[in-house]
Formats: sequence, C-alpha cells, structure tokens
Amino acid sequence: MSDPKWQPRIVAFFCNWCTYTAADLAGVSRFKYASNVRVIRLMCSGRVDPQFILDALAEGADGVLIGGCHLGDCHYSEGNYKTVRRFQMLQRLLHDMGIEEQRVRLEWISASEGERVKTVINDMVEQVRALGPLNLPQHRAEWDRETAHPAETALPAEAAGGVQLAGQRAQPEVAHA
Amino acid sequence: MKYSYFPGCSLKGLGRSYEESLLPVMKHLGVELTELNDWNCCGATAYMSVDEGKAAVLAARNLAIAEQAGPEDLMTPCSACYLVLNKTKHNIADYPAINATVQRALGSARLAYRGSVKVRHPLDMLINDVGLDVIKEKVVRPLKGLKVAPYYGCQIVRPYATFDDAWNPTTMDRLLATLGAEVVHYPLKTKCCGGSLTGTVPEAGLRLTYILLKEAVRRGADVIATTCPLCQFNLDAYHDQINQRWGPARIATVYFTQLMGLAFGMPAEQLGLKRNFIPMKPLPAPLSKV
Amino acid sequence: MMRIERTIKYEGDRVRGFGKEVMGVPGCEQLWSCIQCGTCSGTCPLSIYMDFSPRQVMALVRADFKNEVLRSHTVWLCASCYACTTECPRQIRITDIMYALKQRAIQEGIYPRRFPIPVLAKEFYEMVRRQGRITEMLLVIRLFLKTDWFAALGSWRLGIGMMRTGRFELRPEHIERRAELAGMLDSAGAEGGKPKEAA
Amino acid sequence: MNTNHKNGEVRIGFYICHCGHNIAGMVDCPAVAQFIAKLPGVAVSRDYKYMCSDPGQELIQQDIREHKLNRIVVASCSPLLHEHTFRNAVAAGGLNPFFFQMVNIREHDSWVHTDRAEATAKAKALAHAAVSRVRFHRALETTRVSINPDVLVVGGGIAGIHAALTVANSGKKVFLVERDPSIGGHMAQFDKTFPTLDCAACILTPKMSAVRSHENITLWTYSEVVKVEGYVGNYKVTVKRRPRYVNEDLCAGCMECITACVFKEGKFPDEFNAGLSKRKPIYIPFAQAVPPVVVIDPERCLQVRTGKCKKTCIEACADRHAMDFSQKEELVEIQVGNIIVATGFKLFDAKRIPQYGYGQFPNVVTALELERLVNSSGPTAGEIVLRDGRRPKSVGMILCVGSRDVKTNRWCSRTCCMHSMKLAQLVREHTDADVTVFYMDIRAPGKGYEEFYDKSLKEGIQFVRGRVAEVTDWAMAPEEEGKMVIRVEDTLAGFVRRIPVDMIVLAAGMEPQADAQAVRRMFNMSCGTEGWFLEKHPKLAPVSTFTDGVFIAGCCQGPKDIPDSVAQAGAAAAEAMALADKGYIEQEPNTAYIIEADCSGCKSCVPLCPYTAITFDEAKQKAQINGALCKGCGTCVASCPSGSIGQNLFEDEEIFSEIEGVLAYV
Repeated sequence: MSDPKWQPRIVAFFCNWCTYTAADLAGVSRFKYASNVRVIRLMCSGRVDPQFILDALAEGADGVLIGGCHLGDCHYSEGNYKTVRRFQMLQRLLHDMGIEEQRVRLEWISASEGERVKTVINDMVEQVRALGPLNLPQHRAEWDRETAHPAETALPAEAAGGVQLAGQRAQPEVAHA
Repeated sequence: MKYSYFPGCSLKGLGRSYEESLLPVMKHLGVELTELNDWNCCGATAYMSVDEGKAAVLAARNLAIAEQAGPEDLMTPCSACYLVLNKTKHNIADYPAINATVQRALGSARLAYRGSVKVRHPLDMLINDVGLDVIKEKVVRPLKGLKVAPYYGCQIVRPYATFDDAWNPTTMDRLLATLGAEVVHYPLKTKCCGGSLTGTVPEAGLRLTYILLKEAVRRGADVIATTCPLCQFNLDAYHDQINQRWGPARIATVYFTQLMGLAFGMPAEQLGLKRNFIPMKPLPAPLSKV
Repeated sequence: MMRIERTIKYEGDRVRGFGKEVMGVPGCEQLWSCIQCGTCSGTCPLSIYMDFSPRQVMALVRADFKNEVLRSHTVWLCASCYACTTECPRQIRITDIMYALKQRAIQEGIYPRRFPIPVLAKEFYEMVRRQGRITEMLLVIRLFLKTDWFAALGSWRLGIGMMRTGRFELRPEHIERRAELAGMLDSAGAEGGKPKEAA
Repeated sequence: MNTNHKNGEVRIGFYICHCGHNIAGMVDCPAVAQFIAKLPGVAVSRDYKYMCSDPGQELIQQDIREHKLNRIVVASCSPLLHEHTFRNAVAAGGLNPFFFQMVNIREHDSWVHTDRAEATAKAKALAHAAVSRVRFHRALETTRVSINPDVLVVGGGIAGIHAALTVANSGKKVFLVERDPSIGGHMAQFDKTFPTLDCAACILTPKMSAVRSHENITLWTYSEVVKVEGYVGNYKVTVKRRPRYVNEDLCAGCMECITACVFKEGKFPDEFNAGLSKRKPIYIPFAQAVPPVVVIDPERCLQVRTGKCKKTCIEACADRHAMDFSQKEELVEIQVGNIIVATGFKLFDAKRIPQYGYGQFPNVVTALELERLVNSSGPTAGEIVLRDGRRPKSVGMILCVGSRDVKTNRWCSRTCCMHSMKLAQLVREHTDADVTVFYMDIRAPGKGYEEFYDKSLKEGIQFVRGRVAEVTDWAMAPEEEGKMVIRVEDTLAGFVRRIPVDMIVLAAGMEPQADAQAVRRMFNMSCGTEGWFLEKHPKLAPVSTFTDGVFIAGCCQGPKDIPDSVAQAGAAAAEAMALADKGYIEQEPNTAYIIEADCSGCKSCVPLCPYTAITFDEAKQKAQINGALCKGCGTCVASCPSGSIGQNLFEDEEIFSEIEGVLAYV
C-alpha cells in the first residue's frame, strides 16, 4: 500500500492505576516494544471522552488505544464499565464514518501485567500497520477544498487542515448544542 | 459410530493380533472403522532422528488424507502412531516454519491440511464415546478371577494425550474391571518397555522389559494387558534371553482388545491369541448359564 | 595399571553457536531456562546406561560442547518414552532436543561406529522413503546384516518363533502412491536436511 | 500559537534529565532540549545529568527567579516516582506546584525501545505534548482530608499480631480481625524456629497474650471482613462475627465442657495438628490459644445441627453459663482510618504431585505435619514415629514441592530450605535416623542462615543435589524391600541413585490464599499474576498498595519467613501511624467541578458517581459536586452532554492540547 517507511501513529489513553503502572512495570522489566504509541495519562479510563478519540484521529493518529483496569478491578470501582458503554457506542459511530473499528482498541491491563503492555502494543501497531495510514487531516482538507469557496482552494492542504483543526476545538459545544 | 482408521505398519506385521482382535471387537460394539486410503508409515520415532522436516511431512500426509476422507475422528491403536500423529498436529499448529514445509510438500501432491483432524486412541473412544455401560452389556463371559496388570506404556499418556492422566492413567483399569477382571495394582503401568532398544542394545532395553515382567509377577498377575504393538512384542518375545540374563519372569502379555474379545465370548483363535510366544493360560470354564 | 587422562576443557573445545542452533529448532527453545535440577535424568529409565546423563547433555548443549554431545551414547539410548519431557519443571521438551541432536550426529556422521541405533534409524528412513511403509522383519534383518552377524545368529530362535506365530512377514508392505510420497519428501528436503533453518 | 495566554504571558522552563545513562543512553537529550527551545512560550530549555538531585532542583528554582518562569516541564522518569519531588521544587521556587507537568521518557521510552532515533522522536513528541498542555495549567490548592486514627488489622498471624501491637503501643485503637477461633497463625504450629532454634511458642505466646490484654486492641476471632467502603482516613468496614456458641467473656477455658461432650472420643481431624489427631465438636484450638476459650464446630455439633442433644456441655459449664446456643451470626460496622492486610498464605497441596506419593504412602508427610510430630504438645508428644508406631531409621526430605515448577508454582517459596534443615536437625536430635535432604539449590541468604547450613552439614545430614523424580514402593534390591524408594539423579556425583527410606518429608511451598482475589477486590488492591498482593513499589513502597491507607504485611504479599514478616508488619504499622499522627492527608486537587453557567440540569451525571459526590440542587436546578467526596476519576466529566463539568489537572483543553502535542512531532 503506502511507502515502506511509513510508521503508524498511535495515541494511547492509560488509566493511572492499572495500565499506566503496568507500562511503568514494562519499563522497569526492560521489555522492548514498538515506539509508535504515545501515552496520555488519565486518572481513570472513565475519563476518556469519545471526543478525545475522534480528535486524536482528526489530528492525524492512525489508531487509538485505551487501557484500563480489568472489569471489577477499577480503582474507582466502576469507571471502566462506563468506558465499555461509550466504547461500544463509539465503535458504531466509527463504522458509520467508514473508519475501521480495529483502529480503536480497548484493553484491560492490570498493574502487574507489564508483559501484556508489550504484547498489546506490538500487536496493535501491526494491526494498524496492516490497515495503513488513516490520513484524516488530509482527507478533511480535501473535503474542505471541495466544499470551500474558490478563493480558499488556493490554500495549501495543511493550512486548510489547520483552519479546520482550530474549528475542531470548538466542536464539543457545537456537537452538544 | 464412525471413525477413520489408521492401523500403522506394526498392525500389519508384528502386531497383527492387535488388529485381529480390535476389528471384531469394534464391529461387535457397532463401531464402524474405515481404513485410511493409501495411508503411509507415520515415521515412528526413528524418522524423527533423521530429519524432523521430512518426519512432519510423512505424518502430515496421513492427516491430510484423513481430512479429505471426512469429518470422522482418526482412530489409531498403535501408541507410536498415536504420538507421532498428535505431535505433528501440534507442531503444525504451533510452528509456522514447520507448517510452511508441510504445506509445500503436501501441495506438491495436490494435498492440503487445515488442522481439523482429531487423533483418537481406542481406549479414549471406548471410554468416552462408546461408554462402559454399553461394553458391560456385551460381556457374556466375565473374566472372573483373572488377575490383570494394566500396562499403558509411554506414548499414549505422554506427552500429548488428553484423555488420561500421565502419571496414573485409569481408562484401561476401568475397562478391564468392566470386563470382570481383577485389576492388580501395577505401579509400572507407564514405565518404558525399552522400545527398539530391546533389539539394538539388549543389555539396556531388555532389562527394562525384565523389570516390567518381574514386577507383574511379583504383584501376582496372571497376564499383562497392553495397548501397544511394540510393548506387546518386547514383553512377549524375549523371555529366552531375559531368562539367560536375569532369570525367569514368565507371564503372558496380551492386547486389551483380546481380553475384550474373550469377555464378549469370541473364540481365542479368532483373536490372534495363538500368536503369543508365552500363551495366556485358558480362562476358567464359562459359567453354565451362558 | 590405570590410564591417566587430562579432562580439562579449553575455550577452543567449544563450538560457538551450537547451543543457539539447537535451541533454535522448533520445540527446543525452552532449554534456555534449564536449571540443571536433574529431574530428566531421575525419570529417565535409561540414564543408568548413559555416559552423560540427560541433564549433563542439556548443560553441554547450552555450553556449546558440540563434539562431546554428538560423540556420547546418550542420545542413542533415548527410547523416546517422553518421561523427562512431561516431568521437567521448566517444560523443556528434552526428547525433542535428543531428536535434534540425533539428526545432527547423523548429518555430520559423528556417532559411535557400528552402534546399531543410528543404522536402524537410517535403514528405517530408507525403507519408508522407498516403500512408504515398514516391514519390521525385513528391517531387523537388514539391521543385523549391517551391524553384527552374531546378533543375527544369536536371535535365530526368535526368528523361528516368529515363523511359528505367523508374524514373520517378509513380503514388503508398500503404499500405492509411492512416487507421490517420495516427491513430497524431496520437496521437504530443503528444510528437512537442515532443521536449523526450519526454526 | 500565541504566548499571551488567558492566564497572562506564559514563560515555560523545560528540563530533560539524562538519568545518568538510563535515558541519555537511548535518547539524544540535547537534541530534545533544542527542539523544545524553539516552541512558542519556552523561555528556558536545558538538559541535565540528574534532575532529581539537589543541584537539579536548584537549577529549576534559580531559573524561575532569573527568567521569571511560570510553567515548568521536566522530562525524566515516571510521575508515579518523582512528580512530588519536582512539585516541591517548583513550590520552593515560589510557583504554585501545579504549574508543573512531568514527562515519562524513561519507563515509557528509553527503557523499552532499542532504536535511538525512534526513542528520541518519541521523547520530542511527549515533551511537546507536555509543553502545549502546561500552558493551560492553573494555580490549584490541595485539599486536606482528616484521618481517623483507628487502625484495622486483618489476619492474626505473626505479621498481624506484630502490626497490631506496634500500632496499639503508639496509643491508637486497633481492631484485629482473625478468621480462625484463635490468633497465632502458622507460627503457632511450629516447634522451633530457624536459625536460632528457639521454640516458637516461647516467643509467640507472650505476644499473643499481650494482644489479648492490650487496652487499645479489640480482638475479634472467628470473624471476617465482608465489606469495605470509603477512602483513606475514613474507611467504613463491616465485619462478620460467626457464633462460637460460647460467651467469650464468661468462658474460663476450664474445658470441662469438652470432657463432658456426648462425643466420648475425638472424632474429627484436628486442624491445629494438621489432621494428625482427632478433636470433638467442642474444642479449644490449642493449649495457648488466644482467646483461651472453647469453640463449637457448627458442622459437627449435634445440638447446632439437629437441636437434639443432651447438652452435657451446658451441665458441665454449670453456673458459669458460658454456653450459649442462641448466638447468631452478626454483622458489626467499624470506622477506621487505615487498614493493614496480613492474611497470610495457603500451604501447597502435595497431592498435586502424585509421583511423591503423598496420600498414597502413609509415611509420606508434609513439613508442617512433621512440625507437629516433633512438638512435645503434638499428637505424639514429641515422638517422631511412623504410622505403625515404629521409629524411622532413615528419613528423606524433598524440597521445592510445589515451588520453582512451571507446572505448579513458578516462584521460590523462600523458607523451605531453612525450614527443612531445621527439621532435619530436629530429627537428628530426636532419633538416630539418617537424614538426607534432596534440594535443587540451598538458599540460605538471611543473617545467620549460611552458618545454620554449615551446622546442618557438620551434624552429618546428607545433602543430595537433585530434584527427586519419583517415590515408589517397588523394590529392585534387597535393602529396598518394605521401604519407599527415592529415585533421583545425584547431580553433583553425576549418577542416578535409588535411596530407600522409612519416612519422606515434603517441603510443600506457599500459595496465595484461596480467596485472595475476593479479598483484594474488597480492599481495592492489585494482585501479581501469581495471586500475591501487589506492593505499590517493589523497593520504595514495599508495604503500601495503590489504595492510600491500605497496607500489606507478611506472606499475603509473597513468601517470606518470620523475621521478614515481622519486619514488614512493623513497616506497615509505621506507615499507618505516620498518616494517623499527621491527622490529615493532602489530596490531589484533581477533583471535578460544575460549570454552573452551562449546566442544563439534566441530572445524567448524578447516578454516575460511585462516591455520591454529585447531588442535584433543586433550587438552582443545577448539579453540585462535593469536592471532599470527589476522588477525581473524571467519569462524570467525560459523560456530561453539555460539557459543563471540568476536572482540575485534566481539563478538556489540557488533554486536547496534549493530543495535538504528541501528534505534532513524529
């Protein structure tokens, strides 16, 4: 498909108590894994707003990984159940948007499962690599050009994307209005 | 009940009395066995010693043919075949490299193997598919008073067997008890008989055989029941040499299928019992009402 | 008069990479975690005849002592009863490692001369390649002819017994599609010959 | 992006730590610093060898003063390790500590990647994210939660006992809850203790009675914790107290009821003697039991089971009126500030290794059973005898039974080597039997332990290095007739041996308690994959858990011997006391809050909060969040349809900018 040098970009949201700690453990144990994943720490996977995931994809991520405590083990007793509910909703939404469900993945990794962090991340990277780039920013730039005023089409794609990105910030309110 | 049937080389040669007893017994239980078309040697243990790539291919050909033949499980009575076929099945599943070799080789003969074949041992299938109660019904001549040492040997309980415990298997014990026999406690039930070493390095191989026989005698058994052609041959054929080396340990060794046949009231000669070097002493006269 | 030998080993006696190669064979990778507990030797019914116990063989392989391993009788005394493999607390498939070693010994032709087991293995191999099936008596006879006549003579009574019990089958068993099988085996040759690449 | 932010001009100081070679070895730190320097709002960007060192922290404070920095980002190890260190440094520099953000480029980067270019790229991306995020940080105040000084100790083994006494001696109230009818745990069953060979009872019983008489300790035996609510400083714990049908305060432990019981003989396996003796349905766990009162086994007692019994026990008790068959199971609720979990271990069931013949051969016993045999108060009054009463002439001790074995338990149980050597010495002391110890490796790493090993060797105990393959009863040599035969490779001698013995002792290993998973859920702890309770940090927080105010001690955290258990118990007690004495803890100000202007009053957030921190103000028709109750999970924030809930430290804008940041550089 794309050029062999292409590397998937994956944003991860890890809960502070289980998965983030597990990732620390993986480090302490010196397990080696792919460097494509960028971890953002939240207190609980329950904090993961579907907007975060869509935004990550919109900003150019090829995949998003959510890590939380095993069901029943949530540090806040039930946050991860809420995560599951939202995740299932989101999967449907992605499907409708024509984005492969496999690009967004939810994994339960407990504080002691350092090795699982390694396997899950490597596995996810390969999965996304197989799917190829998502290129949402570029796509959105093109869509804009198609729908935009002739004068604007002169703008380079990035700029158009940039403009849109700024708009993206405002979206939450728009979305909920 | 239908199975495809992989006899293996031994059952056509040294172990033919195994097949001679197995087939009628299965027929009697209403089990339908279809011999695998143009099956080949499983490779046994010797082939592995030369080249495991080819060994895998050799066994895989049989699996492929079985898969082609239909959905029935593949039943094989010979321990070596049971082990090798299972082992190959596992290795194909676990090791992409081996799978690649195998598929290429099979491909060259327009064959393929998807990994669906279940390899079963008669004991497994008798206990879990047929069921002891069905077998009990068929017993017309209980082996009352016959003391049997159940000898499983190595390869049906280690390391791929799933139907019985590797350390203390009991399927044959239960089967023999159902036939009315008295099962003696035989702690060596899964110890090695020496395999092919009995012929190649007798001083080592035959000693293992001797220990098995001696312990069976010591435990007061009349006969040893076995599930493997090689075990049966080793325990049966070398008494002269064993006698010369370590003294007497005379006891007959028969296939568990032969004992089933007897319990089902089949005549001894039909069950290949005549082929034993050490003949099994005749059963006490059948109960008058039978 | 006792013979005095120097038993010291020098680095030069090691064949670097041998252990790695063996542990690269499918099924042998667990050897990395051997703790030399001796369960294998303890369970092995034949270890009492071996020059190196199975445990020692594991140690020698890990330490790259190729010649010592391939020259020892140990691998040829393995009867493949798999007791060691089931009992090993580290789940090392010792029996498979023994196979890997037998292959190397046969490939390199360094095994005890006139020691019948490798010969049996080769004879078996050839017969299957030609016939697709094994006829035990033929195999045994060929074996004896190749190794030692006296053994053959010694077991004449066994032979008689076989005739009497109708188990002495001299008509070679064979399969229909022999060519097909031979072709398959040859196509596997590439890897087969060098299992290290099959890893 | 403009540097003039809504919170005034942003001046960011960025610091990347080499951590010696740990980070610098895989990440090009100067390159990262140069990259960050070019980002808008970054006033200072430096790399330094050890940021957590005093000079490192000095550097930050100095820059804050000289360059008027108002945001600090440090890229080094995990925030779980040093976030507090750097926040304090920032505060010391005169800034609000929450104008700080940490980047984890060690555990999450340099330690887990192998390509320097990739690792450096990742470090840049993560640092970029922190820099864009930190702009949005606001000054925050930590909230203080007061701490109830009372402490709950769960489990009355040596660890629990020691922890309870330590806390109680500091003048704080302690609740000690034990499942069994008496405290004492496994240690009470031991005869002597290594390496000093002083008798277990002599050193344990004083502590046990101290627990009973201590004014600050409430001891509840035959009881279990069934529910834990609340959070550090304010836990609400429900304890189930099972009826022992004997009034603890009235019973004098005279045991006349036992003699009087309608069961004339003991009939049921005695737990304390590892089943080697029999007891009646009414019994006293053991001579030194605490509390020293009888207990009734509800499964076995006729009166309890059928209600039809002569009740001779009541007659015997006469005017004490201690017997009370009307007792019912009751639930008691207590309030504590800290909890110490010391629930101990379970012994490995030797039957799981059939080749060692436990349960098959009568003279194969476990180390604990032998422990009772050598004990003078044990079933044989200290006589080491075979089941048929004969004295053993040869004893074999098999180590690592259910330890260091992939098929059972991978871990080393740590105590069996010493435990077995101790028993070996005791056997030599009580009998003239030959003792052979079968081991894989002798592990004697404690103080005075190697010397103990040496003593065992000098006393003529045979040591055979080899894992026993099997125990059989089939003889191959005359001397083996009528004995059990151990087949093993003597790996040091280099050959296989068959060793006939009269008695075999199995050093069964330690396992997590059967209900460890349930217990860990109840106390909101984590478990390692093996099932031992997980400490917060293996080195720096060995008795803390991921839940503040819950500490672990003893074998529930992993196999350990008595000295280590006691040391850990002391540490756990100290941790609890430190919190209690301070009287409050600073809570991370990561609480959620309502943006009233936007709240549409849909109430959808109210049921989401597991801490009932969210209420609905009918007057205002707006939701309200009680900051004191909020634990900061952020679940409500993510699910507010009108986006009118914010979370300190995890604001939407902060996270969005972090996302943008990590993706800005690849």
